[in-house]
Amino acid sequence: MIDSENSNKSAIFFVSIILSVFLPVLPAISQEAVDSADSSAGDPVAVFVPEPPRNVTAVDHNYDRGENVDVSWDLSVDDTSAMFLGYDVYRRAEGEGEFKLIGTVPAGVDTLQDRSTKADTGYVYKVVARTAQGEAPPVITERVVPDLEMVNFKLWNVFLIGLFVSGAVIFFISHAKRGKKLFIRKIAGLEAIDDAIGRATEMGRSILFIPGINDMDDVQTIAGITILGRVARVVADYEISINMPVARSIVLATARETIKEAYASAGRPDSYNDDMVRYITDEQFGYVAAVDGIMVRDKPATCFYLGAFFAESLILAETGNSIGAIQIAGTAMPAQLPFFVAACDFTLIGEELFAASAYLSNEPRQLGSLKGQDVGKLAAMVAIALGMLGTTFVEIWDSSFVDDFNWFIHRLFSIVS
Amino acid sequence: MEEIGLWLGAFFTLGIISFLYKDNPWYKISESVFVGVSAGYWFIVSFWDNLYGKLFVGVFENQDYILLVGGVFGVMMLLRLLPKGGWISRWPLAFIVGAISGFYLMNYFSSNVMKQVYSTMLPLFSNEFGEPVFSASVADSVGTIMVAVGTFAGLIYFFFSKEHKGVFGGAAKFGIWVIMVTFGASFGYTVMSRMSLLIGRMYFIFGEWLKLIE
Amino acid sequence: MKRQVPLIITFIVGVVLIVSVFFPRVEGWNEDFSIFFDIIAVFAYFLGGGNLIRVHLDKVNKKKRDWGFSIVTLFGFLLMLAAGLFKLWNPGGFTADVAATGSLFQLMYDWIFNPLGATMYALLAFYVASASYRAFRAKNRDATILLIASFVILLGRTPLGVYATSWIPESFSLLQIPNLAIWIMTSPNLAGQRAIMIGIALGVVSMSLRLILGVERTHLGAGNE
Amino acid sequence: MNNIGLIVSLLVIGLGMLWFLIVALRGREVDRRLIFLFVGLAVSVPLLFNITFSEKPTPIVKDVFYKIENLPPRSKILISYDYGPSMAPEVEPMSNAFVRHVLEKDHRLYIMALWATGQSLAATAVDSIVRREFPDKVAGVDYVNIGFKAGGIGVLNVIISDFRKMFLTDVDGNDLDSLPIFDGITSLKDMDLLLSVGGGFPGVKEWVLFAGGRFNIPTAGGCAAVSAPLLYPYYPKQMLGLLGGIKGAAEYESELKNVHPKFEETPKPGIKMMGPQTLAHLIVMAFIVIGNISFFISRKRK
Repeated sequence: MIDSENSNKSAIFFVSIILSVFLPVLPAISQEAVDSADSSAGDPVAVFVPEPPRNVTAVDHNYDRGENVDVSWDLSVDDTSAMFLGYDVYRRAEGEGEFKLIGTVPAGVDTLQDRSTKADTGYVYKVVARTAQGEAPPVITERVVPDLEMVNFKLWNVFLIGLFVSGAVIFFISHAKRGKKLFIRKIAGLEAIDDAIGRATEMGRSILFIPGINDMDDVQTIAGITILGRVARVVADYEISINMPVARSIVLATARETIKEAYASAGRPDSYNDDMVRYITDEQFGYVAAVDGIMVRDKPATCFYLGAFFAESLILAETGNSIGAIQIAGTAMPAQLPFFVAACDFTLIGEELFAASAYLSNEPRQLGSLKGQDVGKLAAMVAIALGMLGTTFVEIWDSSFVDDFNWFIHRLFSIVS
Repeated sequence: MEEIGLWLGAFFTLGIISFLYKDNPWYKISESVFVGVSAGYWFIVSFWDNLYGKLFVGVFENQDYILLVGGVFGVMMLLRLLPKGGWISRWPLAFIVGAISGFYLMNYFSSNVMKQVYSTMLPLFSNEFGEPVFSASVADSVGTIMVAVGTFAGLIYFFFSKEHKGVFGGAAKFGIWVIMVTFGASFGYTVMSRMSLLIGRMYFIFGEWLKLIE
Repeated sequence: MKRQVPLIITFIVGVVLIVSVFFPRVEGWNEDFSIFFDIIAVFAYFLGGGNLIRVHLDKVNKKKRDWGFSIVTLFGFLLMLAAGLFKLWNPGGFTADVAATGSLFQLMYDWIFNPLGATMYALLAFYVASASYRAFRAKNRDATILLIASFVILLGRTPLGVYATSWIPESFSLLQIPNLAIWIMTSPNLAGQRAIMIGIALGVVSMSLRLILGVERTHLGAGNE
Repeated sequence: MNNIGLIVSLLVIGLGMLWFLIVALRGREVDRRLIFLFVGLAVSVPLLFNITFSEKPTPIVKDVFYKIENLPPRSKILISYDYGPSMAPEVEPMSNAFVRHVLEKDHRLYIMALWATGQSLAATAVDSIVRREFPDKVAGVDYVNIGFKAGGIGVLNVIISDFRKMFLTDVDGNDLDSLPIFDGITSLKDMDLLLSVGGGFPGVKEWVLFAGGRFNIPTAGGCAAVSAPLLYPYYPKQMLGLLGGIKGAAEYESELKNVHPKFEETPKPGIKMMGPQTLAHLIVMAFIVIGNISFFISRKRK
């Protein structure tokens, strides 16, 4: 078994991948191990000192900052005995006098990763096999000096898939630049924006815009602000005002800049004033309390909720509904989407929120990026299909091609550290 | 002392609940207090944790001068208060947006796309170890296939550049149904935990404040 | 020039952070960024706090509607600031933790902030009920599916659901409401969540690229040309 | 007096719902403020008058209960307190019910915690339940509390092979080797059942993945309602059973009460909290039905 391991490492690797996919199988395997252990339990042993593990090595873990060292060994010949407990791993750093225990693994495990080393420091490791009654003589490794690598080659798959998806998006952006108009399906929530603004104008009421309650360090907030730009551009043409209470100071600054610019580009810079956007409080429910108050007192005709929302989503949407406002919501918080869907007139579900500003801009380059996203989705579907076929056929067919293929498709989508 | 806290708590609890009937001065007082106090609270927390704890201690005690970059950007942010300084406050903003884009791109990419795709690659026949594949549990297989088909249909619904017509439109429609089941299920599931919150407040009113229940 | 510099900053910072993932020496840069962000956010607080004071002072000055409540807000805000900055009533004095037990700051949190926040949160119980009453109607096929799924889950969480279907024999036990509820949670629910999450991630990737490449620049107050 | 109040409130709720039904049959809508009122009533009335419902346990809860019920006496059962005060209202009823059941069946009880905050909650349980309700049980013989060790999954990885590597003494400072309850016990593999209470991290999932499921030790647990859906996929193969949220706790309490009438009088916070929960749920469902009736009738009219 050891020979085959050396001769074909990748085969072992992919077998372990398959095993990890067939999680339900694991208990059965360990059951076998327990059974075989039981059979030897009857041996009368007074003081049982196990044989030490062999070929103990410590090597620098590749492609990291030098903070990991992999210690591995061949199992002790007594490993399968019922009395056998496991292995203690000790470490001594350069300049330290004694070995310190850094970890223990149960019987049957032949590696341990030390995750607390420093780059360019020498370490020596010691592995001790143990039973309840005694310890085997320790085995000491050679000195290992973990180092800091330049490039993390283990992430080749992230790089590859990332390059493919980003490449698709960038390709369609630049492709569109050359003037080819792309078809984009209708998104109901966005089609409704003009009507909603028109309705506010007819009623002579304001528009309420909530960009979520997260700060600018959430890409959902940025998405909300970009939609704000488009909405403000339309609103600027009418004699109505945007009312935008915000929960974050940086959002306050950004939103003002955005609306101001939108009014300027609509040729009505004088209609803009700073009071359209005001800061309330950073506190989630304090903010909601105030916005609820604003809603019932000002009775806006249209409410936009576009950004990152948490539990307050339903409080806002229900209050908005009670004043008879048209409500257009959008968020990428999966837990809050059900509430918006239930209580609002239109909801942009997840991806649609990010697509919204591109859609509204109607600019070829922006629309091109949506096409790029679709290529990503197609690729994800193909990958899932191939992966499912792979794992299924691996069970039915005994073919090295199927094995290799299945290993590859899984490796492509797993993040190895 | 404890009593003061109890009565204040009860006053504000009922003040907020009174909003359910309609907007009224009691709610307005509660709201105004809440806004003022909470804005002050977060300002103070951020002041001691970030301005003092991170910037001041970091620069003056730990000599971590790189933090000054953050400080400089912070000051640029404030320059918008000057009549002519508005344009420079876009720099910290550009910095934030750039960093967030880069960070989110990689993060979502690896943790959402790759991980979700990986965990959907399940075998069509889930089998028990050692038994022939086709004696697998039917329910498990149906479940796996349902997850895969549902995921596919859901993704098809999100396609933007292809018109939802014909077979493709049918798949997209099935996708939105799956998504609706998801929403309905999460909604139904959350009702219970939302009720617990109200039970907690009612317990405060009837138990701790009015001492009507044990 | 004024327009170009921010776009260049966004581009460089974005690309650097993407690439940094592949280089162990700099893979921690995104943590540094979040510290920078926290520091920028504190400075920005002066904008937000200033705006809060200005808006409410203005209301009081001009005797606008509800101006009396603005005084309450200002008072609460300034009192909390004073309590926190000067650590009033803090048993440990000025060097102690700002939120030490017994300090005015902590008392105001426990007595005012906390019950207000908890009650606001608890309003959800009422809104969940009114939203289900109004929205869960078999208006069209989508709404019907939404209705059925949530009704099964709701039923599964009450004794009623257990009793109503406990007569179904074990061999069809999947049709018993509690089991059906579990199946919905683990199969179609999972599929929907996956589709939404993969979609969101691709949306983020594409949005981020638009921002980094400067295709999307509305947030910088710079309209697309 | 109490009874009159109860009857009146239930009458109000019952008649109110009936009136809503009539309103709906006429195709009209109910004012949302009345919905709010009835949700408030549905929560307050059971709380004030202590209304409870009998709970019929679901299979996923029964599997845990009858595992403990049917193990031979003196079996070794470990309960891990993996939660903190904020989660306690939801999951503490579960750990309490487990403790009572285990001791009542004369099993040996091993208490530990993977959460630092779980340690003091475990100590409270020993004081208020074990010592008070089971005065005959001897510490170190019938039960033991070995307390908390930091390290989460790391702790599991170690004690799966040897308790004594992590826990040298129990919380009172007694050497494990001096305790009869630890005679012949080296690791988790010697346990007959592992129970983890608490749905956070580390919690039931980690116990299943890194201890029970890996080495075929029966593992079950209880968790807050929000984390239950994430755990269902492990049932029944890797996880024996699960108590999800207050409902799971209530089901377990009621089965415990039915099988062991001794516990008729012990506090049952799970069942008690299910009162308002259940009534509120029923009201929400009733409103959904009423909403649909009025919708169909008004559409027919058009």
